[in-house]
Amino acid sequence: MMLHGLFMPLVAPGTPAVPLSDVISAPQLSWAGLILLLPLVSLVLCGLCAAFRVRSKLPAVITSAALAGAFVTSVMLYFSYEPPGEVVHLFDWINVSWGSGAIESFSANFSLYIDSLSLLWIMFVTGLGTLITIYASEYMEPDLGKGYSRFFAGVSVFLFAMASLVLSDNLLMLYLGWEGVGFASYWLIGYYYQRPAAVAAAKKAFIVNRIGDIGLALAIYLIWVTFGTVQYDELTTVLQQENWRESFEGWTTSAIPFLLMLAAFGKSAQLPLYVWLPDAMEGPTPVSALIHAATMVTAGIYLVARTYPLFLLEPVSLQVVAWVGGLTALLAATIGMAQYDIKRIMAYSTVSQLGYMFLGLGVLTTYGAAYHVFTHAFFKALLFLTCGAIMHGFAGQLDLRKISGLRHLPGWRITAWTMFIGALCLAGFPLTSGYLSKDVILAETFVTQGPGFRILGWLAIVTAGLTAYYTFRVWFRVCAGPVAFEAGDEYHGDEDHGHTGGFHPHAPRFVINTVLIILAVGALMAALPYFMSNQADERLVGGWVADMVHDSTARQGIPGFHPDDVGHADAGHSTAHGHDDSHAHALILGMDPHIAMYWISGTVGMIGLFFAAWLHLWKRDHADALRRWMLSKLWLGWLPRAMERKWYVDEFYHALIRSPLWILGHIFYAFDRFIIDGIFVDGVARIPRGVARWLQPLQAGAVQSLAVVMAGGAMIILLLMALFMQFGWPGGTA
Amino acid sequence: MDSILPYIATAVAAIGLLIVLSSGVRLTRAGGGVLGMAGLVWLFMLASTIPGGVGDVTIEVFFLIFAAMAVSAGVQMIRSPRPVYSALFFVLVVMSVCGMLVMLEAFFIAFALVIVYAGAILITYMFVLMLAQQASDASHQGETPEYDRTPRDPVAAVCVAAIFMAVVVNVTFTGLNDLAPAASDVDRLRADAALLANTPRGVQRQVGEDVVLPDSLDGHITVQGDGVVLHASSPTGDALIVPLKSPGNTSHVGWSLVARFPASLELAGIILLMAMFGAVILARRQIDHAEEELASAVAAPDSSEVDA
Amino acid sequence: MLGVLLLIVPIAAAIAVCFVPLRLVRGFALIASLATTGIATAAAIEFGGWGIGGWGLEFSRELLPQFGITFTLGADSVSMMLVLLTALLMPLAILGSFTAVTERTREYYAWLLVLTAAMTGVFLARDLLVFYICFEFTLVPMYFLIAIYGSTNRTWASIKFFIYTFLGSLLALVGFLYVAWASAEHSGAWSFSIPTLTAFASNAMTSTEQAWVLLALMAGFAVKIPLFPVHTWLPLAHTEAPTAGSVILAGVLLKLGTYGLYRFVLPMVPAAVVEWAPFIAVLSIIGILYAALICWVQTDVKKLVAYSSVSHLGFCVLGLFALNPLGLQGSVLYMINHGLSTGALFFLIGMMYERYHTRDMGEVGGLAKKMPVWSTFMVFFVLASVGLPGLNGFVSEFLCLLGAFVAGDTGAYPGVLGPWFAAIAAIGMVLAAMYLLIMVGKIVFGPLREPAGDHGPLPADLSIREIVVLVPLAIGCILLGVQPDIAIDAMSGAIADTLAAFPELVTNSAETIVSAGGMP
Amino acid sequence: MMCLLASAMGSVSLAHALLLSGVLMSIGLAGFVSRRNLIVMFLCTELMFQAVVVAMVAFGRWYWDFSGQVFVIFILTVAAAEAALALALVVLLHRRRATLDADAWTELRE
Repeated sequence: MMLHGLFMPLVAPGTPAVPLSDVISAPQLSWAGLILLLPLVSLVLCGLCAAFRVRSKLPAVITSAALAGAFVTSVMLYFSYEPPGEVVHLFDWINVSWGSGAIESFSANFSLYIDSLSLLWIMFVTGLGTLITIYASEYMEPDLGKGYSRFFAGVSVFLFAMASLVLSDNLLMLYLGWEGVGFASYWLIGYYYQRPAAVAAAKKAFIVNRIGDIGLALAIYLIWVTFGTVQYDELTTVLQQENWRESFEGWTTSAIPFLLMLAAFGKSAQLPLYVWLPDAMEGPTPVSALIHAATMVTAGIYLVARTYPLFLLEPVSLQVVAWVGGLTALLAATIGMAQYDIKRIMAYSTVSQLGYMFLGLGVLTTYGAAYHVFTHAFFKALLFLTCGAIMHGFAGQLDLRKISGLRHLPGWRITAWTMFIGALCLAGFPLTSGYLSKDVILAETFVTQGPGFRILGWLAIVTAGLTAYYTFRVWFRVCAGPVAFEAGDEYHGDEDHGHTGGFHPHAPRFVINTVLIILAVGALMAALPYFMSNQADERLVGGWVADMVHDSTARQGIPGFHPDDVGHADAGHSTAHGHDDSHAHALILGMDPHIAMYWISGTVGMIGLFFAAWLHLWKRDHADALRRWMLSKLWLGWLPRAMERKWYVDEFYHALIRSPLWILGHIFYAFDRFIIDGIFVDGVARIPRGVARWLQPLQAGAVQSLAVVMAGGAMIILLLMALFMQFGWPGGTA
Repeated sequence: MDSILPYIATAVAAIGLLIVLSSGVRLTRAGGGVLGMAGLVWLFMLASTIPGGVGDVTIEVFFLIFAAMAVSAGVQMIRSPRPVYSALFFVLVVMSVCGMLVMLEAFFIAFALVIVYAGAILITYMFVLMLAQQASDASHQGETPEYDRTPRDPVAAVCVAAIFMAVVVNVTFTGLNDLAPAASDVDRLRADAALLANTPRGVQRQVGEDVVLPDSLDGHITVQGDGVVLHASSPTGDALIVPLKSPGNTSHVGWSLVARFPASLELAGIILLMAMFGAVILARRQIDHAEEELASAVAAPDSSEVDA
Repeated sequence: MLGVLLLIVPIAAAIAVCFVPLRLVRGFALIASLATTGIATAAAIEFGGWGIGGWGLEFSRELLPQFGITFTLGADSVSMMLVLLTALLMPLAILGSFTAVTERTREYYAWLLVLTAAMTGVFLARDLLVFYICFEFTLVPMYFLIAIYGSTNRTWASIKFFIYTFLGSLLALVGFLYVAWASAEHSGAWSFSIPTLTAFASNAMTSTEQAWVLLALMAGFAVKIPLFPVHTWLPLAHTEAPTAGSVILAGVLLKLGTYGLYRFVLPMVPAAVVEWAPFIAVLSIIGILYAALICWVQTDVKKLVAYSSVSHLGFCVLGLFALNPLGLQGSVLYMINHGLSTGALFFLIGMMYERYHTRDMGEVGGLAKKMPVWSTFMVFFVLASVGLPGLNGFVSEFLCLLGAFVAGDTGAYPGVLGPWFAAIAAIGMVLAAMYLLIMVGKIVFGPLREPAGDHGPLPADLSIREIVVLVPLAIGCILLGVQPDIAIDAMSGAIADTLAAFPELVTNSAETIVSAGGMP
Repeated sequence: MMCLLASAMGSVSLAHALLLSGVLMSIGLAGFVSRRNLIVMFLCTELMFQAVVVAMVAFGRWYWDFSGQVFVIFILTVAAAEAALALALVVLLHRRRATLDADAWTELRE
């Protein structure tokens, strides 16, 4: 009962509580389907290119054009968008109905649900997708005529799936996109299919994601059972009814958020299921940037934000989300500190930042989470693309110990400095976009009441320091310092640079540089929305992103948005879980947390930066000395070792899940062959055979045997007849 | 028969037979023979409770002698590892059976059996046996081959035989009581009369030319007392009653054969003919000529390889 | 009349194939099967039962009136769909065997055509004996296809296949005859008409009788499907069968079992079904997981796909015994989808086998380098099989699981399963991804590994003919993945008919059963 | 001793003849099954013929019907024919395998 009030605000104050689809039927918006269609067209064209063995950059042009078209469409959609949201029906998909009752039909169609949240996501997805495709057109050059078309077809598939994930109006189509991006990820991670590591990583990504997908599937079942629909608008309607809770049993509403969480954790690489993401770096770098940093991995955040009301029904679930997010952030940061592969460091930092986002969701700031998604998309894509440029230029070299002083090399300046901008954002240097978005989350952690949220907050702050350290560890090592480099594995001294005896890195050219610059600008500009004024509701703070979250299901987590305002809150809400309106007793160092966090996180970031500079710029030998010293001490030695080995999580999974199942598979197979088939089936089959063997001598073809059988049989019959005639037939009729 | 004793006797005899067949030790074999004989004797003693005995003690004694001979010779025949001995024992069996047939007043058959079996068929067997053994065992002459020494599955054999014997015992002990009564002396005389009535020329020969037979003998030959008489007339027309002799076994058999089973008789002849043909064709030495051999044989008749 | 033509044309063609000149045999068989497909299409157009239930394409002729045996044909929309599936697969199977079978071709194509007729007969039969005769007669051509054209261990495989399934269907025959006998006792006249017997059995038989009949029918159909403990003939038969044999075995023959469940078990013995559904569902779930784990450790590709059939059909049975339209729709769709995707996988493996003469994943690998087109198709159909949304497998798997999940809870058709059934079965989805992707990872991706020896006259990658074989299946996969509504709408009436007996039955027993096993 | 036995047995009857016939038949049967020599096997069948002869004649005497004896003649015929053919076959087989062992001709075995 007490939670009913939470759902009224989903419709703007004053509007009657009716499903969106009744209010808006938007056939005039059906051109929004272009966002889905264009990547598909691009997929088909790329497929044709592959079939006809096109050796030019045509696939890249097609894909870039298609994605740019999709981006333009999204932006147009944004400008023609009016709150609170619209449903654009494209075509029917699955409709099963067997009656007219409430739950006697199951319906999931290809329909787009356009509200601000999906617009926010689709815009940066298509925008970044376009940029990264353009980048890839140069990056993938060595594969021209080989896998070039395949690569861009994969990107098209990804964009299609991501768009349907984001824009779907029901959970089933979201599931389609969900698995679709998983498949695209499989496709693209396994792009270098001749490398066993890439194939294994692709497989791992798909399977781990599948585990999450089960959660999503079961959540969809439960949602349909509980609410009778899987469409967002109808779901909202049901949740607004006063008596729905009485109609259903209670355990389902508690289970739904946990299942959704499982799905989100799988896709967004959170603690139990994050292992696939670092391995996914086997894919081409643009893929890592697009899928495994900027867009796909934020699908989990999107899912939770999209189904936020369901999470609010079960407050414990959000606390779990917060803790898992916080711990993942810390864990991944510690692993990231000890890695040497710069792409892997970036991967762990992605995991870590995703942890922040979940922390934000868990502490009731969907705004913060969404904002962090937004900023992170830019700077992380930027960082990955610079890593990619380095990898590209140094023949696959990714070890930060083997490249140094990049900013002094001719042609690499843009790369180095754009990377610097990205690193600043990631490290949370004051007033950069990452700084602003992270602070929102950190502050809310202290503001929101929950079990151990204060500890969690301090852990998050420590993580921020670690982030600054490992980010600049990369930059100082790779871009600063004296010039030194070695070629990577892909360098075979071929005719390009082999004849001079030494290795010459080939610097990125115009396209890559342009994209890097655009992204760097974007990463810096991403700070701006924070300062923009609100349009939807002047009481909100948080600028444009808050606007974008406001019209959606995730509006509960916007600063300044108070359920009290619409008059439906009751006392239980804030004590159970949620904002403290006054922030009165959440002071840190005598300041309001939001203000305090500017100082604290800024300071912590600087400390991390300082350590990075000390160990990796000024006194690089100190870093090795520190490591040696730690390894020499028994009580400390485990730390770097465990960090370098990623806390043994892969080994743990291998020993605890994969191996037992594999052994079980062998046992089952043996059981199948020897017990079921061998003993039961063949055993039964052997009975007649055995009897026949036993009687076989009688029919061995020797004429006497036949005589024995014939005469014996006849005699027995005769004897029986005689006896019967003598003593009477059975039954006494004789 | 309410008693189970005949079956037990049969079983005892069967066990005796089994011992005889399967044992390699002479003494054990003898014991088995005695056991089997004892079983049979017991069985025969039990059977004597069945009514319907005929004949006198002499016949009984001879019957028993012949029976014992037949049975023991039969057992020896199937036991003996030497086929030639088997054949000889079979001759003994045939002789015993013929003796039995004499006891049963089937004289013609008895002699025919001796002649045909012991005289003709058995000789053929002996020929084949000797032929085969001479051909096959050239290397180890005089040694009985393995397949003659070891019987195959005597248990099954004796079991089947015992079951068969049990059936016979059952039928004998239960069924004979329901049998139509045996032919009496009058019946036999009537049979003689019927035969005589059908053979007017034989009767004529018996009674001589001075008795005029009626056109049809039907109703003129009747049984009177313990003989058959002919009601005829003298040439003078006086009614005569002439006693007639019994026509005898051979006549009876012959008449039955010719008058009652003429078609079967013909068939038997055909069977014999066919058997002769068959035997000739089968036993002829087979020469398989390949096509080209034939062709070359036709082309070059002096080729020596034709008989290869 | 079109129904009769569907039976006569293949049989006539099979006879004619025996007299056609040897070099024309392949073409003739293809044309004949295409003609059958054409007739099936015409029948589907003429068929009036789409969406509304009831029977179409009816044809009746008395055979033995004193025993009530009539030669009656007819189709509801589900059987029509399966007839269409058969008609789609057969020309492809024939086309796909052009190069694989080079000896005794006449016989081969004749058997394939006879098989077509038998399978169509099963789906079209409306008389129990016609059904049974056709059901059994499918064994004969399949037996010869395996025994003559199979690989090394073919004799044993064919004998096992034949005897195992034959034994099962004999038990089913006992069940059928019991129902017919009881019906004759009841009404005084023999009848083998399926609607009559169904109506009789579902209404007039006691629950004990129904349970026994259920047991007998399950014995026949479970072996054919195959359900968990009686599945062991399948891997062997699949491994040894020639490519077309495997395709038809997986594509259509296994569906005879599930079709039997749909046509007989569910409507005939509803009370017993309600009682035993949880048990059978547990068996199918065990089958799903068990077979999936076994797939994981296979090295023989064909055996892997064969075991995956066991796993997949577990979903199908689970959906059937959810006893609600969701599950049933899913299940029937599953029959079709499995026929398309697994059939295609067997084609692909056959094409690989033709080139490399091995099915061992240890010997062949990284074929994406050498056979890109083949690899593309392989990955595509594997994904369809894994249940990637947007392709066909997903819709049916989803509906089956949804049906099982909600059974016992909602709507007019409360079933007797529950969330736990679906939740555990859903693990099969992960395992399916696991083993199929491992397979793809081994044979499609990775460094190129080829066994030594020549690859015959075939091109390195797929020929046009082989692509033509695969493309219709791929189109079917996409079509049913994107527009499953066509099939769902078409079959809704028939499925409602089949489920007609259930709502009240289940509601009556729901209190006892659901509280025990359904919702926690 | 025989006289003693005979007196103990009472009188010779049809039963005794039939039993003797049965015993001979059984011995023949046992011999046919247990012997492996083709020729001895045929001899055993001849023994069984003898048993039948005894039974026929005994019954014929019981009813004073000579059909029994006529049949004995037929049996004789058949026995002669059989002996001729059988021996011809034996010669033939012996020529093929150079053995009289019946077990050498078990090609029907699996």
